[in-house]
Amino acid sequence: MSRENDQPAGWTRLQMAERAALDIPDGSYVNLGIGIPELVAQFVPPGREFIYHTENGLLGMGPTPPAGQEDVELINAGKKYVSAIPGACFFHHADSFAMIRGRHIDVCVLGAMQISREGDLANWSTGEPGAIPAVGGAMDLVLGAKRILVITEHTTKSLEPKIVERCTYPLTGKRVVNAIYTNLAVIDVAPQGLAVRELAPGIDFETVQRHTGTRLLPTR
Amino acid sequence: MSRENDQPAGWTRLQMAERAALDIPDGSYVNLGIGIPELVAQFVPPGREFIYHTENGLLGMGPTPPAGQEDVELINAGKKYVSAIPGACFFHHADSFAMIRGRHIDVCVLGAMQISREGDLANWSTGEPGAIPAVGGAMDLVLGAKRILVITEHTTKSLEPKIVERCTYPLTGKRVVNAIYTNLAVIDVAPQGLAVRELAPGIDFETVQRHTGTRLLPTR
Amino acid sequence: MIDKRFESAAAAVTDLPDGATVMIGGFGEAGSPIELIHALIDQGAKDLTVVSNNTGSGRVGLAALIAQGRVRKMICSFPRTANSMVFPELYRAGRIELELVPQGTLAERIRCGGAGIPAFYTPTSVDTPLAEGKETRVFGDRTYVLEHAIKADFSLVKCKRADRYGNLTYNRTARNFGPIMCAAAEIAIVQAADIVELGSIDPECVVTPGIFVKRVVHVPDPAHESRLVAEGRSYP
Amino acid sequence: MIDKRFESAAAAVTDLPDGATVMIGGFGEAGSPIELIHALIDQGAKDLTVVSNNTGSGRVGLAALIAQGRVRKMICSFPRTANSMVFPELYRAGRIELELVPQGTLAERIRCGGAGIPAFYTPTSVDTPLAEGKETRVFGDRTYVLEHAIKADFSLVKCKRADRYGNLTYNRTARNFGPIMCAAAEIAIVQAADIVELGSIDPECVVTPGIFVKRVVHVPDPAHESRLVAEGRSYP
Repeated sequence: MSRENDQPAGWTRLQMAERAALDIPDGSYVNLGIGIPELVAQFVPPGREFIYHTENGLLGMGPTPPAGQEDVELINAGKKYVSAIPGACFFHHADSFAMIRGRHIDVCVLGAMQISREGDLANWSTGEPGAIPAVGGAMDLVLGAKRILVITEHTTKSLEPKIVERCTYPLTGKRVVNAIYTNLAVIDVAPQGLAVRELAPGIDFETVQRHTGTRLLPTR
Repeated sequence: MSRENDQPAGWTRLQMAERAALDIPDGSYVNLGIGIPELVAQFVPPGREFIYHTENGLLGMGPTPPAGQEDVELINAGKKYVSAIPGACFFHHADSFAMIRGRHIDVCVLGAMQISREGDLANWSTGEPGAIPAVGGAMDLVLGAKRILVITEHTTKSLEPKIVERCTYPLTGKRVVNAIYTNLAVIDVAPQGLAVRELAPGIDFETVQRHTGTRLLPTR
Repeated sequence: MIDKRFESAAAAVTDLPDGATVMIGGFGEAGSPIELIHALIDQGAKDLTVVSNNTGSGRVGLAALIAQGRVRKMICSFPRTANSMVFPELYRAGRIELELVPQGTLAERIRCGGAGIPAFYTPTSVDTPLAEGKETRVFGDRTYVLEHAIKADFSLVKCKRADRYGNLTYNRTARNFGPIMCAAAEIAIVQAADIVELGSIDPECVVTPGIFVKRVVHVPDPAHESRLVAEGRSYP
Repeated sequence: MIDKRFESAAAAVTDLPDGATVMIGGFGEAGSPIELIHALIDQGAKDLTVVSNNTGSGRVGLAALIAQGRVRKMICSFPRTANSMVFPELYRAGRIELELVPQGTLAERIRCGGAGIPAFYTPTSVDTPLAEGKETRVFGDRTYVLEHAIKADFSLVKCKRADRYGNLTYNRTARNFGPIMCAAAEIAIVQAADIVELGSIDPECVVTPGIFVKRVVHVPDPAHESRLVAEGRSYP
């Protein structure tokens, strides 16, 4: 993946997904958002078993089926073909969101447009006039899942920080994010502020801070 | 069935059930309360098909199974053994009461302790101190089913009227009864009052009126 | 005798009036009742309010109904998807209304519509623009938004198997909004790939009890929306 | 690896604390998890709030738990049934509290507990003593009562078949409160007559998805409450 000259590389998208997967405990029920979060499914750490929930009515979502075995009626929330593992089950939308809203999903991994110092998340709309707003299940997920992990490039393509003092885009949820996995660092949303827990190889704290729109707490 | 000397006989319990069944349209979804209402199931008029709902999770309830074929886990709301017809289905309690509260049940046939001139029904508690109150699904049924039929002896065993100006027992629901089937008459709860629609053989209007605690409108 | 079978999709939708609220099942193309929607296009009802998770793709199915100018308002959670161009065009031109509802709130509003619950509280959308103007209330230590049930005059739903009582089963993630939309409609019309004898569906495995279904139409080989879109087809 | 199987009913209930709110499945004896209840009697937790449609019969199962003085409060719709004498005795003696809830409201309050809905409006009980002191509100032309969700620390549920993920199917009308009680509990403990391999239960026919279940105990030949009562048995 090519990056602008002055943006440090750090982790690739796959490595970001792998890093996030490491923080998901064995036995978790996990909902993966569209985009980079979908890659997390490739990195179940050895000895762990996760069960993937997709909000369109499947618990026990399995990998993309082999070519020719796709069923247009077996898809994920991103409308991509998936499979069902042994032990899977299907249910309707009200039951699916009962799982979400009722706090039965352990971990939800989402993409982001902006994350604030306090863990506010904006990931559904730029709020621009003329844009077609579309929210899907994001607002249900951020308030329903027990733990919200965000995977995102540390900045926009034009190097604007995505981790900011205060979100300028319309919110998906307030104080909902628990941890952020970017190409530069792993950052926890802690009571005292955004705490850098881990740096990508070759990345120092100052670099991460320079690409961030709010003050970070240094690596412990 | 023996009656007090001065109580006119009129219809038997089975005839009351048969008379009520005649007023249930073809294709109805019907919930039958405990007691005399259960007898309605024996009198499906020729050419009609009813589907019986029992609130403990069965649509398509069939008759009592032959001896030796009972399943303690296939029962009706009165906890009696029943069967399931071809085309039946099982569901959980929240779905069952969604059918009731959501106004999907066409007809509910219930017993009564008192019915008022305006169609108020009391059938769950005498309100006496020391009595153990028990309501079950009655309050859901009277407000949920599209049409409420009551089958009851016209008076108590001590000849107190059950059809009264105003219920003295705690209400099950207000203005909920559509029609009353007693041993003496069929009575509609009409906007202008309680209208005697039909008299049992050998019973005249004055006799019905004499055993009723509120003014009746004569047979049309 | 109870027999909810109708001879054709056309026969099943004849009495759907102008101005009706119509729920249309499906999540993307999975569960989208494309033959019933096309019958509704032929039938001509207009000024509709449509409740559906998406707005269709290409120029077939729901997107075609919208393209015909027959939908006054969409109530949905995700009006733009891959290959959806009809709705965005009309929306930008101010020719169609949109009520955007978070997906779980949409599902619960529909479920409550069928279950006789007029309103409920949910945490979803609190502190976001989608809660603006809505009543909020604190229970325990959290804030919730009051949301109202949605009911429909008609629902159009696709299932896999039906019997003459209207008992239904679905295929995999095509189940999605089908069961709750059947219950929330005055008249639920269902297209079924198979119609089977009473008793053929295991009573433990019925997903939509027949009480929620009014009409069943046999559509043995339903079209795939994505295939029609890929072929550039449009309807009518 | 996800394996929710516990070796015994006793092992599954060890951490149920005094003062807990416990939902117990069943409608009459259908679905009553009698072996789990007996394990709870042996375990000793007291001062319980029990949510169950009835109060048991004879001196076994739920009635035995109540007879032991371990239940502070019952939340139920129908506390007296044939052969139920334990609850009436204690209730008349003022030794047990009762919150009487219409059956459909009870079911919906439990469902909402599992679905993250803190409160909802229902027409049921309006204008009756059971609505006294409750908040009412008019929507459209009808009056509704505000009702609150019920959640439990533990649920005890009986099912027919389970796998190691906790996916469940039930037997006929023994399904009743099981699915919603599993979802409404922090820890749902289920006794299953059969435990089967993953994939043995058709994914279209799973009634309770495993996400709602924490512990599964194999009870291959569960007792019939009515038979124990007829034999005059008591527990312990």
